[in-house]
Amino acid sequence: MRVKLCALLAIATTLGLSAPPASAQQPVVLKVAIVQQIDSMNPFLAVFQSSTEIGRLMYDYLTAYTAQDQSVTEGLANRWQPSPDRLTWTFTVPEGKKWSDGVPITARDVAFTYNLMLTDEVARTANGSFVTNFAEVTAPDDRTVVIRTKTPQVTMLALDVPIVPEHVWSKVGSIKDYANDQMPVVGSGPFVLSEHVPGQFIKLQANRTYWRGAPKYDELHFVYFQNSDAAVQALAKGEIDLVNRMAPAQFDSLQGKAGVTRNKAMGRRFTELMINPGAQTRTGELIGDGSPVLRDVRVRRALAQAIDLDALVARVNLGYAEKGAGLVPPVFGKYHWQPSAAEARTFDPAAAGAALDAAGYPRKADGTRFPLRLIGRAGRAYDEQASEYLKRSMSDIGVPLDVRLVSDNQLNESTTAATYDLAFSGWSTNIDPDFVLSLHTCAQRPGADGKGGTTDTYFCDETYDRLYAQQLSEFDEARRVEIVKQMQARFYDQVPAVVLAYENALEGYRSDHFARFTTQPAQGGVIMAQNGMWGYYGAEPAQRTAQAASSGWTGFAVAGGVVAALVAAFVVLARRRRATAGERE
Amino acid sequence: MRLAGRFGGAALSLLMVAVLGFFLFRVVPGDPVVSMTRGRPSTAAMQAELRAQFGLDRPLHEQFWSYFTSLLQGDLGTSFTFRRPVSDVILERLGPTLLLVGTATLIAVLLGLWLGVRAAWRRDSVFDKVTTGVSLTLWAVPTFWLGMLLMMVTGDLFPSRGMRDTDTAPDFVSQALDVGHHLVLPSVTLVAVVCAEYALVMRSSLLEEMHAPYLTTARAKGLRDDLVRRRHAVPNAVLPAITLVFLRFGLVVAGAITTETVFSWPGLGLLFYDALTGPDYFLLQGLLVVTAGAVVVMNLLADLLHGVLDPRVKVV
Amino acid sequence: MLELKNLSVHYGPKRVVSEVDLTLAPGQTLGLAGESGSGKSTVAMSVLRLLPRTARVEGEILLDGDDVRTMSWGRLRAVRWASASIVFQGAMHSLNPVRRVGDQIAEPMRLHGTRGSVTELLEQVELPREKARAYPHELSGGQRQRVMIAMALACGPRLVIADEPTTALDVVVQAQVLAVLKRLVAEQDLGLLMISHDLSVLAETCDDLAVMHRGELVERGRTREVIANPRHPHTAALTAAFPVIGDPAHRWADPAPAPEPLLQVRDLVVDYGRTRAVDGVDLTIGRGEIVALVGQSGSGKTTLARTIMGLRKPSSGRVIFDGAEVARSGKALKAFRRQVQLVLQDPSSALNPRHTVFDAVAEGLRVHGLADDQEAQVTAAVERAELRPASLYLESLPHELSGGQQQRVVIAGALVLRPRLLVADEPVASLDASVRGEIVALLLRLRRELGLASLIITHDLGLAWQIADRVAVMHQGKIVEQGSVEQVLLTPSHDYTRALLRAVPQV
Amino acid sequence: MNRMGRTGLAGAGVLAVAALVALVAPLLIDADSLDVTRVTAQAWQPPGAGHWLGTDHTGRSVALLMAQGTGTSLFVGLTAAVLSVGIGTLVGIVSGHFGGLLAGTLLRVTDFFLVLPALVLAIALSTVLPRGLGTIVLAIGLTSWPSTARMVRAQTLTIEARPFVERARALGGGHGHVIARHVVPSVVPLVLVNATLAVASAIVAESTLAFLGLGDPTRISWGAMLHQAQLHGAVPQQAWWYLLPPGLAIVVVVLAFTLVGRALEAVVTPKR
Repeated sequence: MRVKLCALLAIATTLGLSAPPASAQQPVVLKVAIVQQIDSMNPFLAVFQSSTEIGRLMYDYLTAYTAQDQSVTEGLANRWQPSPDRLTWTFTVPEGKKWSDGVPITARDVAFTYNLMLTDEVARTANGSFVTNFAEVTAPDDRTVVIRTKTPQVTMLALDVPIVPEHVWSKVGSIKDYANDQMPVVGSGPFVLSEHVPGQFIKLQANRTYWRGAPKYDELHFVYFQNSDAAVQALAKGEIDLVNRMAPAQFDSLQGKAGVTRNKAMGRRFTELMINPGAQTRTGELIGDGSPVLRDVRVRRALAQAIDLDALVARVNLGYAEKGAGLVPPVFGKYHWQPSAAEARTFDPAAAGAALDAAGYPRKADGTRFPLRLIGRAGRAYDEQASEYLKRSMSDIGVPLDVRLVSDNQLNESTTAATYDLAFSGWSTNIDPDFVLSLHTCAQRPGADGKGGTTDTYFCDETYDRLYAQQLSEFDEARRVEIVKQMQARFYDQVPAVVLAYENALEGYRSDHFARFTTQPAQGGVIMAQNGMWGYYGAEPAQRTAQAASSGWTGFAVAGGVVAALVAAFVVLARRRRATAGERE
Repeated sequence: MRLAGRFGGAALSLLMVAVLGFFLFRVVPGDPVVSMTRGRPSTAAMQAELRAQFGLDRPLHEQFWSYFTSLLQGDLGTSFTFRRPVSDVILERLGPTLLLVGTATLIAVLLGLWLGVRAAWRRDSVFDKVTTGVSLTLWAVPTFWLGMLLMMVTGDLFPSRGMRDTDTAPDFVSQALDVGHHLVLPSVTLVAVVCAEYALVMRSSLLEEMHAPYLTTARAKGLRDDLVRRRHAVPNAVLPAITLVFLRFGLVVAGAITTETVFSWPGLGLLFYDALTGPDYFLLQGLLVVTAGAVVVMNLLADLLHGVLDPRVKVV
Repeated sequence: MLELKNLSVHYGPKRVVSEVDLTLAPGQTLGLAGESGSGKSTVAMSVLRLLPRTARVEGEILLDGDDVRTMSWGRLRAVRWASASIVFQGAMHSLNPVRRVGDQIAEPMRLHGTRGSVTELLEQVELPREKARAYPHELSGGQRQRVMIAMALACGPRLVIADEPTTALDVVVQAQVLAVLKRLVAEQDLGLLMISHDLSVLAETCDDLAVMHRGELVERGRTREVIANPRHPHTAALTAAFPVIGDPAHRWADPAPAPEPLLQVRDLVVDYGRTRAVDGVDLTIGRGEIVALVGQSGSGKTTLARTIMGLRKPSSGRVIFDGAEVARSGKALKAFRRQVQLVLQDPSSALNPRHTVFDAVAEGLRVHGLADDQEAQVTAAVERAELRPASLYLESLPHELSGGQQQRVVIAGALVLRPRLLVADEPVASLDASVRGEIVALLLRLRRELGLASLIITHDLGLAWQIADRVAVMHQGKIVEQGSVEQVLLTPSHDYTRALLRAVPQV
Repeated sequence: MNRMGRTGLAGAGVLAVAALVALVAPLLIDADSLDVTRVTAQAWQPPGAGHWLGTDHTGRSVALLMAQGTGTSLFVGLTAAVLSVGIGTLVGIVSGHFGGLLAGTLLRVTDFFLVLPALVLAIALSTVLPRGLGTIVLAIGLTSWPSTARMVRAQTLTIEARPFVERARALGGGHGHVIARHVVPSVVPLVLVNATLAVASAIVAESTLAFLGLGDPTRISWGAMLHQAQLHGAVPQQAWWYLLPPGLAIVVVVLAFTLVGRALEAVVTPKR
C-alpha cells in the first residue's frame, strides 16, 4: 500500500518535471518592477505615484511634455489659445484620435471630465487642485474646449488630469465605488489595462490604434515587489526588465552585470533639512515646541554653513546626487537656481561658530551652545545615515543633536504639529514650479485651530509671498523664470530649510531584452517616473533568440530530484524493514 | 452547555479584538489624510473633504459606534489606501496566504509529527539526537533570515518574489506549476520553522506517554513494537499535538508576515505590512479582527476536534 | 508450568530481586505478598519479559519449559498473552483511554488468532455486553478491573498473573472482583499468581502464599499455615497489621469512660452544586475520645471532616466546639483551627517537598505567630511523635524519610500547636503494613498522655476495631448507625453496616 | 553527567561568552570605528586582513558591529523576558489562587491575549509608541506573557490542590501565608525555566521587529544589522559576510538559552 503510494508520487513528480512551461509564440513583454502599492485604478481616486504613472499610460492628458526637453507639446489637444485677459483658454482637440474601443475622442470627453470634477467632490480626490480655479468648462463643438478661470492661471498647460471617455464614465453611478476594473479598460493612452491582480501584478496591452503610433512591443507588465532589494535581485536574475528607485549600494551592485544597463538620471526629488523658524498659525499664534534660538535667522544660517553638503553627497548618496541649493532640481533646467559665489554659503564650521558667537550664543563651559532635536524617518536609509553626519557636524560647532528616527506617521505628525527643531523632508517636484514654491507661503500655514496647514517649513516671509504672487500672474516665461529664481534665492538666504541634495534617480534595465528606452529629458533623464509615458512607450526590444525564462526551472528539477531520491530511499527502507520483522521487538 | 460556553467565549474574544483593534490603531500617530496626500498638490479644503469622506472628522465615540454596528453586519469599513471595502481587499489576499500557510502546515505537520514520533520512540538514539538538535536549532532561527539565506544560496534556481510570473501560459497546468515553483522557497522557510516545533511537541508528548501502563499492557498482549507505537502510543500522544497544530495554524497565518515580506508573497502578511505605513485604520482593524478571528475559530475547532478524537472529553 | 530459578533483577547497581525460586503448577493458586519495594511486581513483570531495558535479569524463567529470557522476539510475542496473561494494577491507566474496551479485549484475540467472542468474555466477568462499546473512563473502577480480567482470559492462557488487582477499590467492590476472579480460576482450572500487599486479599483467593521482603523470598507455604504460624518475623508483622474484627487481641484501645462533649455537629448539610454530599449529620466527639467515621468512598465522610475543619462552608447546620459555635471566618476561626488539627492520608503529599521537617512542623507556629521558643517547641513535638532524637530529623527533607516517618512529621506538625482534637483522614491507608501498627499505637498513646481526642475517617473497619471508642457509619451523606465499637461492629443493626462487614476479606 | 546537563552547560558557556562580549565590547571598541562619519575603510569589503568579517555598507567592520550589537540584543531579550514573565507570574498566581470574579476576569484577559497573534500586536504596539529600546521591550513583554500566566496558573492550581496546602489552611494559614510559603516557592523554578525560554523568543522577536524596521535605529543590534543589510542590498551584492554573522549569532544565543532552559527544566521537573 505504502509502496504503491510512493510510486505514484514519484510518477507524479517526474510527470510534473517533464511538462515544460508552454511557450509557443510568446508575445514581447516589458516587465517593470514597482515597489509601491496600487491604491486604485480609478484615475479620480488614485493618489499614489505608482497609480498615477500607470494612469498616464492609460489616459492621455490635455497637453503633454516632450521627452526631449519637457516643453509643452500635443496631448489630446494640439492647439491652445488664451484670451487677452488670460481668463479664457480655448483648446482644440483634433480629429482622428480614438479611444481604445474605437470611439472617437472629442472635446466633449474633455469637458465631461473637468465638469465631473467640478460637480463631484469625490472626483476631485486626486487631482482637485488643478480645477479649483476653474469657473466653467464647456465644449461648444466636438473639437473645441473652452475653460474659463476665476483668476489668471499660469499652469493652464500643466493640467495633469487624465481625460476619461464620456461614453463609459457617464454611466458610472458613484465615483467613490467605481474600481474601473472592467477589462480591458477603455483609455486613450499607448497601453490598455487588461489585468490587475492586487499585490501581484498589472498587465497592459499595447494600444495598436494609439494616435502617436503603436508601441514597439506587445505587453507591459508591472510586477509588485515588497522592497527594492528583491526587485534588484530579480533584475539581476532576468526575471524583470526595468527597475527604478534603487539605493546607491544596489545600483553599485549591478555594475558590470552582464545584460544589465544602469541609468543614472537626474531626479525630480530633493532632500531637505527643515529648520523650524518659529512655527506660527495663519493668525500668528506660535505653535509647536521648536527651539526659540532657531527664530534667529543668523543661527539658521550658521547651522546651514556648518553642514558639509559635499561630504553628504559623497558618503551618504555615494555620489549619486547633486549638491543642493534652490527648491527646483537641475532636471528642470530653466527654473533651477544656483547661488552666485557671493551668495553661496561655503562649508566652514569655524565661520559658523563665529557667527553663533556673534549672534549671542557662545559656547558654555561644557563646550556646547544649545541642544537641538533632529527627527528623521526610521527605515529610510538616507535619514539613518545622514543623521549620523549631521550629529557630528553640529557637535563640532557646539550644538549637540538628539536624533530621533521615527515611523513615517510619527514624522508627519511632528512636522505638521511643528514639534521639531530639525527634520528631514523631501519633495518630488513638477515641471511647473508653482506647487513646490507655494508650499512655503504664509497662507499655507494652519488655521487658528492648528489644522488645515499644508505648509512645508512654516516659512512666512513677505518678500517671498510678494514674489510668489507676481510669478503667478506673469505670463512672460523669461520674466517668470527670473522671479522664481529670486524666490529661491530668498528662501536660500532665510534658510527655513537647507536643500541637502538632488538625488539621482537610479534605474537599471535588461539591455539584453530591451535595447533602448526614451529618457526625459533626453540628456541624463529618467525612464520611469517621467512627466509622461515616453520611457515605456519608446522602449525598443532587443533582438533576442530565446526567452531566458527556462533557466529558473532547473530549481524545480533539483527539488524534484531530491523528492524522488527521498521517495526511493523510503521505499527501500520499507522493504528492508518488512524483511526483518521477526527479529525486531 | 459547555459547547455554548465555548462559543460564547469565542464570541467574547472576537468582540474584545474588535474593540482593541479600533482603539489601538486610533492611537497610531499621524493623520492618514496627510499620509494619503503627501507629495501631491493638495489644499486644506481637499484634505478636509477627504477627512469627511472617511468620517475622520466625527468624534471618536461616534466613529466607534458606526464601526461597531457595521462590523456586526460583516462590514469592515473602507480601506483608505485602496478605496474599496476592507473585506474585499482581505478576501483577495486570503487565497495566497492560505495556499502558503496551508501547504507549509500540511508538510510541517506530517514531517514534524513523523520525526517527533520516531525520535521519542527511540529516545537518545542518533536519530533522536539529530532530530532534536536540528529542531532546536531551527526553532532558534529567525524566519526572515532563513528566507534571505535560502534566497541567496539558491541563487537563480527559484524565483525571488511573488506567487506567479506574469507571462506564464494561461492553461491550468502551466499556472499550477508556476505557482508551485514560486511556492518552494517561502514554504520551505515556513516549514523549517514550524516543523521544528511540531517535532519537538510531538516528541515530548509521546515521551509523556512512553511509560504509560497501557503500553505495557499492549506489549504483554504480544503486540509488535511498531504496533504498540502506532495503535496505542501515537493515538494518545497525538492529541495534544493536534490541538497545538490547530492553535498554531491561526498564529502561523500571522507569523507568515515576515516570510511574505521577504518573498513578496501577495498574502495577508504583506498586506498588513503595507497597511501599517498608511496608516490604513480600517484595513489594520480588519486584518487584526480577521487574523485574531482565525485563531479564535481555530481554537474552537481544536476544542471540538479534541472532543471528537478524545472520548474522555465530552462536548455536549 | 511456571518455574523461576535463581531469579535476580538489577537496576544498575541496585538489586531489587535476589535469587528467587518459585514454581507454579497448572491449576495452582499462589499469592505473593510483600510491602511496596519488596520486588514482588518485578517478579511478575519478568515472567513476560516486560521489565524496562535498564533491568538486568539473571537466572531462569521457565514458562512451560522454555526460558523466556532467551526467546526470540517473535517467539516471545507468540507466548505473551497466549500462554500467560496479566491483570494489571490500576485498570484506569492500564487500559488505553482512547479505545473502546471491546476492541482492547478483542485485540489479543485477533493477534493470536484465538476464536471467541468479546460478549462471552464480558458475560464471564458479569458485565453487560453493551459495555464493549464503552471507553475505560465511562466505567467504574470495579467494571474496569473486570474488563482487565476478561482481557486476560481472552486467549485462554493457562497462567494468569494478577498484580494488585483490587488495590484502590472499595471494600465492597473489591469483594465482588475477587469473587469473579476466584470463580473463573476455579472454573477454567487456571494457574494464578496473585500479587498483593494485602494478606487478607491473598488469603481469600490463594491456596499457597509466598512472602517477599527486600527482594528475597522469605517464606512460602500453604496460606493458612503461613498466616497462622508465621516463621519469618516479617510475615508476623504483616499478619499482625491486619486486625481481625472481633478478636480482642487486635483491639488496642483502652476502654474510656463516657466523656463530656468536645465537638458537636448538629444537622449539618453540605452541597456540592446539586449533589448533597452531607445530609443532616449529627455527630458528637467527647473530650479524649476516639471516634471512627467509616464508609465507602463517596459516602461523604471526607467532606464532613473538611466542613468540621471550616475548610468548606456548610449549606446549613452548626458545628459547636467546646460549647461555642465555630466561626466561619476571621480570627475566631483561626483560633479554632489552633485547637483542631488535620492529619491527612498520604503523608508524602501532605508535606511540602521543599520544606524541611523543621519548617513543616513550625508552620503552624508561624501561622499563629507563636514564634518565640520555636526551636524548643518543634523539638518537643517531633520527639513526642517518636522521632528521636529530633535533631537527627529536623533538617531532613520529606523525601529522605520513610512513609511512617513522614506521617510522624505530619502528626508532629499538628501536635506543636497543642490541639485538643485531631481529625485524621485515612491516617494509615497509604502506609505499609508493618508501619501501620506503629502509627496506630502512636495515636493511642497521644490520647493517653495528652487527652487528645480524634476523629478517624477510614474505610477500613479493621482500623476502627483497633483504635476507636465509638464508630459512626456513613452512607450516602447520612450517618446510618453509630455507637460503641463492639455494638456497631459485632452486632450491626443497619443493612449497610452488615454489607460492609461482609465484604471484609477474612484471613 | 547526562546529555541534558552537558548541552545545558554548553549553552551556559555560550551565554557567558556572549555576556562577556556584551560587557567588554563597549569599553574596548573605539567609538570612532563605529561612527560612519569617521570610518575610513571601504564599504562592502569581503572578510580579509584588517576586517576579518568584512565591512558593511558604510565601511564599518562587521566584527565590531557584531560585538557592539551583542549587548543590545541581550538587553532587550532579558528585560522583555523579565517583563513578560513578571506579568505572567503575577497574573497566573492571582488568577490561580483567588477564585471568583477576579480570577474569571484575569482568565478571560489571558485567553484573549493568547488569541491575539503576538507578532501582529507587537508590530502594532511598536508603531504606536515612540521608537526606542523601551518600546521594543514593552511590545515584546506585553504580548508574550499569557503563556507564562497560563502555565503559572496551572502550577498554582496543582499546588493548591496538594494536601500540604490544605494542611496549611487547616493550620489557619491565610492567603498570604499560602502564597508566600507554598505557591511562590514551587512556582519559581518553573518561572525560571520559562524566563530562560522567554529570553530566547524575545531575542528572536526583537530581531523580527528590527528587521521589519521597527527597532531603535540609533542602536546597533543583530536584528538592526540584518535590517540594514536588507535595506542596503546585501542579498543582491551576495554580501554573505554581512548577512550571515548576525543571523548566526541570534541562532547560537537563542539556542544556548533554549538549551539552558531545557536543562533547567529537566532539573526542575521531578523524574517519575
